[in-house]
Amino acid sequence: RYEPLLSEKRSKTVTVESSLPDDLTRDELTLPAPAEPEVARHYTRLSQMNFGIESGTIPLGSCTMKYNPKFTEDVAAHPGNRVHPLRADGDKQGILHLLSDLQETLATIGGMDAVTLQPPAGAAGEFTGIQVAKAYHDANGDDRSEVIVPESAHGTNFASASMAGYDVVELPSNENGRVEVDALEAAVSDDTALLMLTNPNTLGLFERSIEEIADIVHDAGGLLYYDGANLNSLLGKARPGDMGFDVMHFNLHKTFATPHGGGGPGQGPIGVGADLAPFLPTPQVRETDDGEYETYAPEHSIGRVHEFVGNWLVLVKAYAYILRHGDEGLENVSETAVLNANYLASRIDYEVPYGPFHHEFVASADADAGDVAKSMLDRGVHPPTTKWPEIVDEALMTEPTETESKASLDDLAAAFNAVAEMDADDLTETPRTTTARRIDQASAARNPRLSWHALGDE
Amino acid sequence: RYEPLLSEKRSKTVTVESSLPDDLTRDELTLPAPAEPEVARHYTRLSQMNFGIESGTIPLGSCTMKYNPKFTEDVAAHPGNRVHPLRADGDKQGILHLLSDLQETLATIGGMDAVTLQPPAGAAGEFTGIQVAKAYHDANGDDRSEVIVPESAHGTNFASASMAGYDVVELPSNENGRVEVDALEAAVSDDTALLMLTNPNTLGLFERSIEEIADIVHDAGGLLYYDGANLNSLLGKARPGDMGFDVMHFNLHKTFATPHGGGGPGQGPIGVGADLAPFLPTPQVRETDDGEYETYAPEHSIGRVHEFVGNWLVLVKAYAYILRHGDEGLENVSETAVLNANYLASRIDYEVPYGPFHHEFVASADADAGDVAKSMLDRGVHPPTTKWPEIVDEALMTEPTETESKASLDDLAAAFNAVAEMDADDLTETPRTTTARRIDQASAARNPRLSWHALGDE
Amino acid sequence: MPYATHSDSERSAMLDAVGVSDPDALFDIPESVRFDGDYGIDTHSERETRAAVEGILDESPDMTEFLGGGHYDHYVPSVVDHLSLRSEFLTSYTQYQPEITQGFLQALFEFQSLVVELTGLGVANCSVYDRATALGEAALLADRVRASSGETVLVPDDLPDRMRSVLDNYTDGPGIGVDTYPTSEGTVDVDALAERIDDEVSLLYAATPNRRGVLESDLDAVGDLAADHDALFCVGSDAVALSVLEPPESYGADVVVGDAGVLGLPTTYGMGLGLFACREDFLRQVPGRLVGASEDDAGNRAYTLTLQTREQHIRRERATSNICTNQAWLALRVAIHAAWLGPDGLTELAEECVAGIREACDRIDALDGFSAPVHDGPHFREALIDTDEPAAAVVERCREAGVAVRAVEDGGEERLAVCVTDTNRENVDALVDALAAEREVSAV
Amino acid sequence: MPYATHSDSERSAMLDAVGVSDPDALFDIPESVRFDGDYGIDTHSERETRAAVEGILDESPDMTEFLGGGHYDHYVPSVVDHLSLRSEFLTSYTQYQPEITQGFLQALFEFQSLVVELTGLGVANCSVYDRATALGEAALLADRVRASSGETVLVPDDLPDRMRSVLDNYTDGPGIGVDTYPTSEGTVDVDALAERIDDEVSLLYAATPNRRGVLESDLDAVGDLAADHDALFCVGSDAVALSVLEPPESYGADVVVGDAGVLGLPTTYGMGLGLFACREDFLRQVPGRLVGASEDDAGNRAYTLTLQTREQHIRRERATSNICTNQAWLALRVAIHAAWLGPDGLTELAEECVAGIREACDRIDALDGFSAPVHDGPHFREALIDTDEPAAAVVERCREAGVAVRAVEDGGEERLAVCVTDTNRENVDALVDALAAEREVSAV
Repeated sequence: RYEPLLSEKRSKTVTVESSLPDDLTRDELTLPAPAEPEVARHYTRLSQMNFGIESGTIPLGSCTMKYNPKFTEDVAAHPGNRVHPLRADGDKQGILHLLSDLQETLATIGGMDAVTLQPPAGAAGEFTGIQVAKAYHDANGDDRSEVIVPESAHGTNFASASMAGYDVVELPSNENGRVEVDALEAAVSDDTALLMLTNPNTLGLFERSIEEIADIVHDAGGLLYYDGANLNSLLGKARPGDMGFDVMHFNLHKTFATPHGGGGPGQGPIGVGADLAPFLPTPQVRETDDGEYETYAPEHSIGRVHEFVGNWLVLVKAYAYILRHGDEGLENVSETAVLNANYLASRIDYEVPYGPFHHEFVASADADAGDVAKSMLDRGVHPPTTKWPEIVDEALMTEPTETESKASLDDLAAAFNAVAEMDADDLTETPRTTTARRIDQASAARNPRLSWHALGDE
Repeated sequence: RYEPLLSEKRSKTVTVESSLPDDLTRDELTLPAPAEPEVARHYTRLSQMNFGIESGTIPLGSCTMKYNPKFTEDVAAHPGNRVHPLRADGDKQGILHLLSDLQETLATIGGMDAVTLQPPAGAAGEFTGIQVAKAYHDANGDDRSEVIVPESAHGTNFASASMAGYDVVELPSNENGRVEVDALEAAVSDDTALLMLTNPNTLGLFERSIEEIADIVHDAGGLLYYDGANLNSLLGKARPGDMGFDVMHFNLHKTFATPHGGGGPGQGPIGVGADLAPFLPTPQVRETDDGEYETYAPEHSIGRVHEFVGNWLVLVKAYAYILRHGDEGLENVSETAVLNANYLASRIDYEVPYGPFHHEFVASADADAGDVAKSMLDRGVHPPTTKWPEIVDEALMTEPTETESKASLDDLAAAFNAVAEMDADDLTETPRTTTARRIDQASAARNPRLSWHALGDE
Repeated sequence: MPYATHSDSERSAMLDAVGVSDPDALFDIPESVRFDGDYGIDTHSERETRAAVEGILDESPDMTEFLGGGHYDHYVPSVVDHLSLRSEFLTSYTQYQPEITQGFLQALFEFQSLVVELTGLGVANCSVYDRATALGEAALLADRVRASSGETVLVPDDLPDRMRSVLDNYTDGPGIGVDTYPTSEGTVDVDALAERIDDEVSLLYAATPNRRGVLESDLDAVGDLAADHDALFCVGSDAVALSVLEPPESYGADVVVGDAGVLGLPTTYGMGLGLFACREDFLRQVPGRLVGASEDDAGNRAYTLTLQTREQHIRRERATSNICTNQAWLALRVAIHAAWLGPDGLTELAEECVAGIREACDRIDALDGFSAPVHDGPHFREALIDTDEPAAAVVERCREAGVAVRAVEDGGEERLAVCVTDTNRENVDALVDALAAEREVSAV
Repeated sequence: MPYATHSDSERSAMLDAVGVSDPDALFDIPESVRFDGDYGIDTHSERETRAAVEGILDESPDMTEFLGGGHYDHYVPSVVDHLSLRSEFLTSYTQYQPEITQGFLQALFEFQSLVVELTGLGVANCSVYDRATALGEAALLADRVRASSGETVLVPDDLPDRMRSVLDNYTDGPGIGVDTYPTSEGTVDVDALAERIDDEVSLLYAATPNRRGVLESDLDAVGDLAADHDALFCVGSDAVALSVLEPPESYGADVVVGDAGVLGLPTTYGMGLGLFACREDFLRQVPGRLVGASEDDAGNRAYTLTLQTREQHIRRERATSNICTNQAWLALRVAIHAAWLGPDGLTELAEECVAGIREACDRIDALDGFSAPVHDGPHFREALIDTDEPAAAVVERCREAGVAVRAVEDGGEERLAVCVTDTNRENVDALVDALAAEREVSAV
């Protein structure tokens, strides 16, 4: 059932009558003017045209779409969160206490010496980490111009490095889907500021040569950056700091299950080793000797990457998630995530060319992966990430997460396998059962209509 | 999409190991054992197979399915509600303050002298009101055995009177759909304990002879009971107490918009005149001279009709609703409810035999009203109450309420009219687009299967 | 007004369509009964309203509560709130159109199934108001099916006053008598009951746990006495206790009533959810709503309200009850809570109700001047405590320490009543301190 | 574990299927980098976790806040919470599969439309992190489209430090210079700006309301200066102020950045929602996500993320931004809040932001030793106040009265900064009393 835009239901133009000087104010404003019952029905209807993790499995690779514990929403709604960020330290001890605890907890989980919670998203964390690394090199009088990124890395790695002013050097994978160590040897130089890696990588494969890789980069005077997108496979098992990484980001909305919200807010704290800690954004939080909490500016801070704290409620929810699980629960998260991925892969008919994989795997569709995805929609499941990483033909990058039951994994495998049986021609006719049929992306881009103003009277 | 029972997804039998003596405890217990993500998906899915007021218009006559303001849920979730009912009065002043205010407010709205908030539903309110009236008669040494109820009255009126031990005398309607005054004259006697009326009645018609009716009953020593189901048409316009009613109930879940919850909880406070006040249930709440609140037992109280306060949160939500609206808002509620009903009636093709009606009307389908309802389901709307009151052939008893917009009334009228155009044969084939097709009621009753145990391995 | 907003032009168009210039003209009310006063209530914004109501509620102090007496608090997980607040559930009507209300019907079916599993009886309705009205309905049921043999309901002499009062109102209409039988040492006195019961009894009631928190140990014998006299045997209990107790059907219960709202209910000043189950023999005499499984035209399983000919909207004065609006949303919440707990969680919760009160009694019993529990036998959530001082004085002094306990009359004595569950077990220290502090004060 | 529960038999079956006896065997991690320590975090029940986190948060006192400085509080109606918390919205992913995410896409389209209406510009993205990062993105946009003409961003000397710091990080990579131009009497000094600006400037920024809460009165002239030097003109504002202010497009704005989160955001220690709009000319240079209308195979209108070739997951190091996860759920909340307000409610809210601070200033100005506001001209939400005493001392003594205000440096002076909105306007009494009380104290 089609839902009109609110502007198509009831718009109203009001003449703006303000106590402000006329020359500052607009004449009129035209906006939808629904009564509350209509607002409720409109957005209820829109929600019914949307698929969340409580609608079914969302096995998007590297996205870690796990169940978001409901109680964290209640913790986030607690009145103690209603504190203005510009209160004096002494007037917000509860906030600073939580920030301090979460800094320390994430540092422990990452094997890092210090953590900033400020970056408001994973990509913002990457940018922050690179800026911190750059400030470190600069402080050493070390002018380096390149960041090395494996071809299978997330697109944000390339974009964040570029945004920070670095040239990006792309590193090929070897035949096992991992970093080609020889190629890395060849790529590193006095210009190497950073190597960015995710581990396990986007194929779900652990870079077993990580210590050798770290030595190569460190020997060249470079630093190692850990992309935390795949951290869900390491809890209780391994820590980036122990592998030689100097900087890392955490995706709280992945590993620590804060809701993705249809594309944010997330939060991308970064952890660093002791050498880089003085360069972290300001403010940091610490506990004083008398048990109070205070903010302070790290000695060589790069300043800010967000006007305030980023997305506070994401921090609160992640903190609650960690406390709920504890050591035992967190290790179980990763064990089950890896078991689930391996079990699912064992049940599907598509080939999975690389292994042994951890919490995610990349299958190869024998048809257009985009068509496969659309056909899966008709089975009531969300498809995996498609056509990426490109190292696998018609890639189906699949991460079921630990919160799927065996039954839902079996259902998901059945959906994969039913689609695998379909003719290629039939695939292009899908989806048939969704709110919208297949959408014309090309014309959307060719003739951009980006607001109700652009729709006119159609 | 069919949703299995939880018991069909994952059941578990546990051996009960208790520190209690063996002879007191069961050996085992078999229940569903889903993990939280599965619980969330199951009930989310079930909700998607259900139709609430935010899904669309629900014009059920006499049910007053209006929009339930969201903020009242937040008020109900406020920690100040978390008070055990057996605290001493001095330790629950907030609760008693609200109860006292709500008692007084409802008394004012009803034109009554005293109100008890205890009855947990409208029917419970009827029963309570009848018990109070009976106690009043008894105290006067007046042994009366009959309650008079118009044929168009709600079924609960008959059942409540019968439950209280009265014989029910049914009163025919006149050709205008109202109480036949001559018949009433004939029906009243020394045995008449009560006349129960709703006004406007279930046809939406105001009993213009209400004062004469009241005189007849009062002259015979009887009392008048007002069924509050249709109070949504009188706010700011008229009060049952002013019409001569001695007892009344309020349906907070109708007039004051607390959510119906799929069939409860509701709340059915009753109001009475001064003569009946000493007979109200215990406890009542009052403000003392020093501004404190205290509970007390009315002198001749009938005792209790619920172990505690009924459904406290319904009281809180109703109180918030009343405070939000105030006098002006409440009068507007009734004006708009009546305007909406009249407007809708003017737009539909079915005949509406009686008038002038207020907040609801009863149209006459020219086909089986039950089939008409099923066909309306295919138009995405909830149908009206069907086949009742029986005074109208194939009745479609319709109450749109004040919270429907003109656009939604137009859509609803279009649904009525589209169905009015259909062949009778086609009607019987509906609904086609609902979660379930038409359901076999007869076999459900013939072969009752009332728990998962009864389904066996089907 | 806030939720009833037509624009001026819409309002005009609607008034034109119905042929009046003012909605007031649509009110066919004689002038003589028109209300020309006002209620005296100001209109408030949403924000003002919240502040006003919450301000009133905040007039009650925070207290650590050890109260029970028929209203019990267990932790309700967050999923229960979030799922039950979905508007498709919360704002829906009774399921008279089952084709578009399958979700709620299935949830109620799952609730009924839970009650069937807990009681062992074949039929459970999908809720009555509370345990007291459930007992009232049981008395009326017995009156319908056993009226030939007798018209007296027999209840233990420790039936809580509040339940008794409700029962008196329910039995008043049909003229059913209510009489009591003795308890001794905290439980049913079976010998005295055997003396008291006769063929005039239509319903014999016993509760486990009983008002003193004691789990009855000889309900087999009670059930036999009921059967011997052709009376229905009605057992009172609750949804948590029943998860570990012998199912009442196994010792002869014909009806089980009680408190289903020990699970799932919001923590508040009071809501109720009555549990009502009975033998299949009485199916067509059951009060209230029943959901049954059926099939739709496409042959798929579907659920529907069933056996509605028992109900007031069809049968009117011959209905099995006047109940219409029941407690459906709360039954939904119980179903969700029970699913979240699973059988492991539910039985663990029950065990906590046993262990918590036992530990608290042990600690209190060790204090000078207190004896806990008063009665032998296993307790569930609650116990009575003897004190050297007047119980009311102890209550008052606990209250000053922010601790709420009750004094009750029991066997001619004033005693303390204490309730311990998962939500206050961690605060037993505060209770013990408050009790011990009193001794110190009184010793001075 | 709480959310990852396989039964024992399921786990065995899964392990069998993958051919290991323990999930640990699936971890292909060299022993040398295995973690054999522990984090030292205990596992907690849901109830314990809530109590623990809420207990920590409760360590902050309740205060009456008159703080602003880039973080503003307006009442968010309950519908925003209830609707946005629906799991289909809250727990969904970015809309890479538009056929099953039409609902969120449409909501984001409605958000973009709101921003287009408020700014007058043709293109709005569906959110960046906050107003500071929005300004950073604007600087990078200018660098892409005006790199030929210049590489300096020119900002007023009252740009808040926190925004400046973020801007410095954003401009660091491409080597864009950031320089300031003077303000005087609380607003842009147009003459001084005319002196300062040159053809090296790629972006000229001005905000209204500005840091001092003053609405700029001569942005036409500022826009003209930008145009004269082929610089992009970037205006900073917010979604409430723009509802009554002249749309920036009308006085030459090429880009509008700012704070959309003045609507719809939960009241917390801080979230952000950056507003970003620009002329259609720069469509293919816009950072972040864009939702466009299209059609599906059945010919029905449908929405989709569009122009994705600008983005990092396609264009990698040549993307217009590295942004991926943005603030979508908050944009949804803004759309709901704005719909609830409607144009009447939104403009009334804006007017309250004008009237509230004006009234507060009038009352404070009437106190001995205070002068408010420091600057002429219409204010919006905020104003600076001069005080005879050291501002820090006033702040400290307000704090003791439970009132939070800030001291800021402005023009070489320490001044008080006060913010008044719909949510604290009723508490201005407390502020005035706290200020006046100080005078009494200091007079003693």
